[in-house]
Amino acid sequence: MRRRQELLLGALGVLLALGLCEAVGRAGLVRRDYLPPVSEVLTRAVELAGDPLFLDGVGATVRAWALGLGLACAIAVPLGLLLGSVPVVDEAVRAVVEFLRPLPSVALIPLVSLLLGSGTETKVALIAYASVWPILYNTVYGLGETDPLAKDTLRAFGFGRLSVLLRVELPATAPFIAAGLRISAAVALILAVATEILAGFGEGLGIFIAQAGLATDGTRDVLAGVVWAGALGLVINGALVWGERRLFPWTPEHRGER
Amino acid sequence: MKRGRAAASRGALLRWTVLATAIAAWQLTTRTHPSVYFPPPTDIARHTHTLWFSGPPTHAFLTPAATENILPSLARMTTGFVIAAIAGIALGTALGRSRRAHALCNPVLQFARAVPPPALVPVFVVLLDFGTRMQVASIVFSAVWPVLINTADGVRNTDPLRVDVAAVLRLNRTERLRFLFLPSALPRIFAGLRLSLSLCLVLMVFSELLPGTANGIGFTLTDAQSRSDLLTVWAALVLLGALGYVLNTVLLAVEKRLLGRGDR
Amino acid sequence: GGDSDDADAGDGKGGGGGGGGGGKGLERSSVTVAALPLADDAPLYLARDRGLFEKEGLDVRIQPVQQSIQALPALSKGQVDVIASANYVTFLQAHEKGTLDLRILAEGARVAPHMMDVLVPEDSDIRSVADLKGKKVAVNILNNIQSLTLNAILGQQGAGLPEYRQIAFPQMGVALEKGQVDAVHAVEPFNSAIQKQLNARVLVDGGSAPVESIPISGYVTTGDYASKNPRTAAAFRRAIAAAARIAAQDQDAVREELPEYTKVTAAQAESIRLPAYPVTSDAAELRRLTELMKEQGLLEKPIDPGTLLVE
Amino acid sequence: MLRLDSLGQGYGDHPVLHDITLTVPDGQLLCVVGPSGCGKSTLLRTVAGLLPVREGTVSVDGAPVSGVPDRLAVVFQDYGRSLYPWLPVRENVALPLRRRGLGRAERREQAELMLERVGLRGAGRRYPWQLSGGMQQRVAIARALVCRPSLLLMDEPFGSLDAQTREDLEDLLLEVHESEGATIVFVTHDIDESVYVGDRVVVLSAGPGSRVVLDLPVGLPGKRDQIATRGLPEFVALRAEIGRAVRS
Amino acid sequence: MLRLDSLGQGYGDHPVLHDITLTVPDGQLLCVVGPSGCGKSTLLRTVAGLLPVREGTVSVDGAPVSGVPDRLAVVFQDYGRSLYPWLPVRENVALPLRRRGLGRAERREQAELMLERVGLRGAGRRYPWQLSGGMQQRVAIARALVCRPSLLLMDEPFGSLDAQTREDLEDLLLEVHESEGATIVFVTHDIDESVYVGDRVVVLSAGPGSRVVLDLPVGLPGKRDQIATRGLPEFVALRAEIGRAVRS
Ligand SMILES: Nc1ncnc2c1ncn2[C@@H]1O[C@H](COP(=O)(O)OP(=O)(O)OP(=O)(O)O)[C@@H](O)[C@H]1O
Ligand SMILES: Nc1ncnc2c1ncn2[C@@H]1O[C@H](COP(=O)(O)OP(=O)(O)OP(=O)(O)O)[C@@H](O)[C@H]1O
Ligand SMILES: [Mg+2]
Ligand SMILES: [Mg+2]
Repeated sequence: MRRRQELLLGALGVLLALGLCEAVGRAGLVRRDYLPPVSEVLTRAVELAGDPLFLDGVGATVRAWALGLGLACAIAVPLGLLLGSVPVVDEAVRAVVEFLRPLPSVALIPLVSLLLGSGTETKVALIAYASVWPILYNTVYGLGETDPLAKDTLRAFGFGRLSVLLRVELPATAPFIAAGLRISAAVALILAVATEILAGFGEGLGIFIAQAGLATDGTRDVLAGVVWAGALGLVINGALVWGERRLFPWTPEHRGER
Repeated sequence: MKRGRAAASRGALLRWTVLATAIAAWQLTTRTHPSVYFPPPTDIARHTHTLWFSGPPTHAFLTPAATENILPSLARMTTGFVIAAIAGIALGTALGRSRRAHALCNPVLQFARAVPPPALVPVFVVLLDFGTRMQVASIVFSAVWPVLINTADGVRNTDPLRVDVAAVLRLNRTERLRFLFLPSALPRIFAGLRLSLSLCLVLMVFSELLPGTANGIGFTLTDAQSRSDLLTVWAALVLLGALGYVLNTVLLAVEKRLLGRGDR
Repeated sequence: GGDSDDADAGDGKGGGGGGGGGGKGLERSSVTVAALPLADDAPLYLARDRGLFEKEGLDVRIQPVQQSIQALPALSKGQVDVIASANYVTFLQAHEKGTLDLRILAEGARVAPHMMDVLVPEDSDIRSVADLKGKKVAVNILNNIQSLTLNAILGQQGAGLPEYRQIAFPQMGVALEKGQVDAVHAVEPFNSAIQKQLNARVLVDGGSAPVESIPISGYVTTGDYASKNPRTAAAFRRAIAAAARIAAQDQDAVREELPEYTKVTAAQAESIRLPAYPVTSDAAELRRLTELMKEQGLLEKPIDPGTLLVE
Repeated sequence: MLRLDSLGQGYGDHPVLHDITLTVPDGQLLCVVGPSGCGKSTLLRTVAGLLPVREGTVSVDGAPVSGVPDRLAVVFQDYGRSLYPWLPVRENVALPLRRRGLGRAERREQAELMLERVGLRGAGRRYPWQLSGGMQQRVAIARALVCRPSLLLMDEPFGSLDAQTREDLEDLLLEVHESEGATIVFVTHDIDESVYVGDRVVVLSAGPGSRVVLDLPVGLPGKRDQIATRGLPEFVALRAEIGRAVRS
Repeated sequence: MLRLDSLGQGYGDHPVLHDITLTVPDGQLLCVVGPSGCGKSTLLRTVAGLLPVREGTVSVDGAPVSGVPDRLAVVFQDYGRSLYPWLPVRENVALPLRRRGLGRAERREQAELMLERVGLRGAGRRYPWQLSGGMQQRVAIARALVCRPSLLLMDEPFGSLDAQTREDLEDLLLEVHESEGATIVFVTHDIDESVYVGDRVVVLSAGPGSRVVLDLPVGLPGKRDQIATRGLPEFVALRAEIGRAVRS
């Protein structure tokens, strides 16, 4: 009963939001060319589904997203485990890490392009760069939250530090890391599209949006692209939540569902 | 665990040694492989100094360029961060507590979360006036998510036994928040806040790309970029990094006060 | 027979074609061009579609970008060989700062009457350029070609300077309608569109004296590329020159081409004002620009454009 | 008055309690005894309104339980986790007093007083995780007693205490029960204890689907006394009877 | 052989143990009794190498303890938290066997066997949080016993069990002790239990700074038997002596 109800409520929420946007669009704040009502945007977004060229672009964006996010995971989880469990390393690199974190990709695009070329590599590197942090920080904080008694238990059985890390701290932290991954997934998607918009090269959803922005009445197409980005985010998040539910049935949040 | 003062200063020493080594390595590389795009740190430092910190002592050594660009940026960023933090914690708690609210809002929020802010410029322009309001709105729109998600997850994953205890103690809504859900989610909230803080700096730069902006660190940066003034670009990057470091240190201090109850 | 490729020109997409494929002694037959979807580089597309490149033995591949500066790293790295409709102001500044060793292969476009205009709302109090003083005027990028030329125009008419606001072309209409700025400096096709949608009034032609037909964009490459591939560069110049001749004589050819590679609709293409397409590159014309830039502080020291033109 | 009417309870498709009918008059101290895993804790959670009733009804003072009944207090079996680690012990204990509209100073005072009664004088400013297991358990007991509940549910509340402390707290409980007249459901696995503190002892059978196998009023003469009472022949007889029922 | 030499221990500026000297020969089952909060758990954590020694020395088989001794197993007082919620019960029990280099199937088999011995047949596939308190405690015991430790530390391991199960497990412990000959340190607050299972009982005084107030060998005749042994006059005498020491 619950799942159905949730879906219905979610649909209701979407309808409300759409209604609100439609009202704003029709309120006559500005000319329609400048902000078309949602219905037009949605129609356009649906039309785009039949455009193979557009779909290729979306494919390219999604590929860069997956590569970037995968790379971020591969870097962030081990690094987070290292930083969270060896305080010396944490101390040592903290200044450097905190220094690097706020650097905006907008500014990095030309520099990275110069090193990696104006292609997928740059996009992937920038995506990975931005989406490393949520996973990294959630990993580090998760390790800090692990029940000390749970760690002591394994130590008492003679397991070494690495075993404690992999068998207790990692599983105990995994749901938290997954939450970080969920944040990162959206960040990576945004970065994939935004990098395309700001770097202006190649193909992808962002390029579609950037080009649409050059037309005199391009807002409708820009927003149709936004709808696609948002829909991708929705689908990705749904998949991740589903995965979490299957992988972490023991967390308080999922216990009731068994 | 209370760490001794000695351990703390050893940590600081280590931290700065590593940073200094990294900078030295950078200096060396840029000297042996000169490139206009990657100027040596000494040049960047000199340029940063003349650009912003060579002002009169009466102005705390800030140049007019610094007061005109750094202060408004900081104001935007801080406002954005504070709003994002409050909104994120409030909304996150609501969604974490109420299954119904979560079900209702979740799809819309997940949709909004994935929307790339640069593509929203046309909407921002229509709905908001140029200037601070638009900039702060664009910062909040993207910086709120890490706090929101971590808070909601933290609240949802509160130990069920402790929730039962609160029910039995008949704590009311606000008491539950204050004594159970917020403290229990606090580590996660702080993870979110730290992410969101550096995101705010990044977004501050983005927000100063928005139409109608004429000052700010981000504006200086992008303007320098369009003028191929790489030294200024690097100076802005270094300033952002330093700001990020300082702000993060402040947040850590706050966190230590709130979470400082050692291991459990 | 052609010399073999210099391997150093980068292993990007541009490098590949190489070899003696041209048969005319070209160093390399394939050229990668980054191009903007603007009317400025219509000759490039004409040359491609009318086989002018083929005739020169060139295999030209066009990569669209949104802004010319976005292609700068790719040019430095050798991923593209040429940038078409590169904004001179931006690229001259890059040249001065040393981020790029600029060479101009050919001039691309010059300002033409009413291809960009300063627009004000129909009922605006601003009646003449003199009223612009201290008013908020939107330009696409601050401290670039638009403010440069408008300042020159106002200077000549003895009017005070406005306060510039950076607003991208697509948002200028909204900004003007919402009263966020007092005037916008819009380029085609936004120029026509805003006039039509808002009944906006043309205050002054952005291409009037003293900046009439001043060069605004061109086909640029690096010094390295130009010196290593002189014959390829020459072939490219010839093809562009031939295309520019067509464009200059036959505006309809351009108007037909525009909807193919820009977001300009066929209907808009019928009526918008096109830039001028110079058939030959002229250092003297370019000097007008560099001097103006120097005057307004966009360049720190004068540059002799003659040294940049590839002959 | 607490009434269970053919209560059935379980988790998922795992039945735990089956057809439990019990009436606990106001002011009675009912002890519940039974093998590990038979459903004692489940029973308490159901009465506390923390688990929705599956079958039958549970009513307090005539009204069916939906949600947590008024003036209830519970000592959970997993006392360690039930304390809030981010609050000092004193605040943990003072927490339920908020419902009573007391001022800050008074709350603190009552909390300290109750801590003293359970033998934790001076521990008020420490955090729960700085205490030993038995001390934590006493904090949980203090928290339950401090709010003067009219219905008190205790799940093996003295399980981690040494003999001496345990006896002291048994007597404290009896004293509080005497003076406040609360209805108490007291789960224990110590048969002696159940006879010593209880007005009545109920024995549950092993699960799944446990039922009441023995419902025994404890009619011991005189005031309870750790030495004298435990030596009474009635005490020994009751103890033996309950022991038999548990083992059966 | 386990030796404590004028061991002093504490947390921060809070002293707990003071000048404890004890020698536990190989294969002895030592019971430790003392008032709540006196430092029994602290003692076990120190022996397990989980708390650094403050003063004096702790040595196992002649070598001073630094880190966790070999072939150690511990049942923590807070058993609930020491089980891993993400592992089914069976995997929780099989976990220490990984150190022994057994194959997956064998680990699982041994775990199931041990679960059966503690009365949890069929619970192997459930998760710890689906079990009652006493069942969780038995899982923790099974996990400690399954790896055949040579040094076994148990902190009130039967605290949450009903009388019957408790007796069964006491006998299981004695049986395992007999057959494997492990050195066992067994903390309990049940004086009867300490006499019944122990070869020797040590009583600690109330803290802070507790010391050994009684060190008593338990020389009961014959094989232990729940009914016969507890009836022996020696049993009663020992129990009384220990009771006196605890209360003092
Ligand atoms: N959350 C749960 N999910 C599924 N089954 C559960 C859950 N909690 C308890 N059970 C099962 O319900 C039964 C009764 O559990 P309960 O905790 O009520 O026993 P108990 O009588 O309190 O035992 P003990 O004396 O060991 O504490 C047990 O078989 C247990 O496995
Ligand atoms: N993590 C800690 N930090 C500070 N003090 C602690 C900590 N753990 C225990 N203590 C203190 O040390 C003393 C001894 O605690 P310990 O847990 O060893 O007692 P115990 O003998 O096991 O008691 P119990 O029978 O109640 O379990 C107590 O006074 C307790 O408050
Ligand atoms: Mg129980
Ligand atoms: Mg203890």
